[in-house]
Amino acid sequence: MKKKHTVLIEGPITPAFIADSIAKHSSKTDIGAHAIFLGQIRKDIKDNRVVKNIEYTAHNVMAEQVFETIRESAFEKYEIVCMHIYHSLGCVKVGENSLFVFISCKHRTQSFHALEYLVEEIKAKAPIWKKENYEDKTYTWVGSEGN
Amino acid sequence: MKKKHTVLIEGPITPAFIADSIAKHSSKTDIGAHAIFLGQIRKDIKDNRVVKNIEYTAHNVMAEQVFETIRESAFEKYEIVCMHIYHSLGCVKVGENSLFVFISCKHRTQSFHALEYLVEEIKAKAPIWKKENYEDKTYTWVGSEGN
Amino acid sequence: MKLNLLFFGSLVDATGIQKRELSTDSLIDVSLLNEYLQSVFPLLKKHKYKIAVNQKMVENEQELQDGDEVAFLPPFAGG
Amino acid sequence: MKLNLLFFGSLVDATGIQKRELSTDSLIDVSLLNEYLQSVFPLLKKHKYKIAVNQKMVENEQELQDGDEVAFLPPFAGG
Repeated sequence: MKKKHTVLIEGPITPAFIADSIAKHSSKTDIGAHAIFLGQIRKDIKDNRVVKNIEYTAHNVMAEQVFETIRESAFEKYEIVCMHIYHSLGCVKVGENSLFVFISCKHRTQSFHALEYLVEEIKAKAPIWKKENYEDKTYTWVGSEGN
Repeated sequence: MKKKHTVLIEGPITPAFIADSIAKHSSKTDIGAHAIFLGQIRKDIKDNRVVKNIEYTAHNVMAEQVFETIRESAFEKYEIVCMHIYHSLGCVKVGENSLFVFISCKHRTQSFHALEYLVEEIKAKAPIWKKENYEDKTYTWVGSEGN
Repeated sequence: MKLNLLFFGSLVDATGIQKRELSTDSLIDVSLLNEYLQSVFPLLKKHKYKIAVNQKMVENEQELQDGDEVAFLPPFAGG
Repeated sequence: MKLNLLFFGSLVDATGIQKRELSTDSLIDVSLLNEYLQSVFPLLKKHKYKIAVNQKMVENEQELQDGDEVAFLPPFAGG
């Protein structure tokens, strides 16, 4: 029976959540290296408008399937002991984190490469969209600008 | 005046310490990507002996200087917003973490490369030694085997 | 047949719709459906998007069947 | 002159010393000091190590001065 992994979580990924994830790995004593990526919301300024928060939406069912496919491909390509991916849905404010990729390997080299691979795959393939809300109450759909 | 960074800390690097480090970055709103490496103590078995803990010692003064040099070289090579390195001294048990490298960049690509660079530099250049203690009370100095 | 249409991201603004059921007997493939929707929502033509049927990316020739979910996906922007 | 000797890692076992002050007028460079220590602690010869004077890695020819810290460093194993 296949274990179900839920990637999408409502709201920001908090430091406490990350700490809890790390702590859970202390019993996995074949792990020697963890590599973690966190995506944080930048206070960018675009055309004089200051980013206030980002609202994430996804095709949830499809996204979970895509994340599962990405996971499987990473397990095939790299020697990974375990892997966790979390992505926010809904509103994430400037300074908060919206993506948490957590790879654990026996040795370090694989962990770096797997980390970069996973983040790039997620950015390219996960059906997730972000609406960048500015402090002046205007917004932009990121990646669809100029359409 | 140059800011002093202290890398060496007594005992394991805890999940709470890591969470606290992450949380402190929420006010740095030019950061878009964090890349983190954690070194965890594996329960390796060597010649039928099971690893219980690792005792780290360092040439502290020299190590802090080396870490500072490594930091500076990373800032020169990569576009990094901020960088933190922590390494344990003393006893770190199986499943606990002994190295914490935390890089924050505006964009993700630089963060992956800087992370790998830093960890490799630390492994190669920091005057730190580890005594691997086994459950049967024997030990080995790692890297000096067979001498 | 009945189709379940889903619009995401900027396409929600372009169509004013997130989710809608459509009954049709003539829109038998993705290409025909897409042309129809572009005529109803002219703003769609100004957007880049791909189409997924039942969570799989498809090409225009893909035939449609009763109960299919057809999702309109602008460029992804996760992370 | 006085030298402050420091031994690390496996060299602590090889010499039984972590830290020791040494008074000498003849051991004027790293090479001579190293030869002397290898004669006192024959186990040292079985170990690979580098030498740092005042926290800088040095070669054998490096001259020694009063008050120098001379550290004996086996292969690093941080992380």
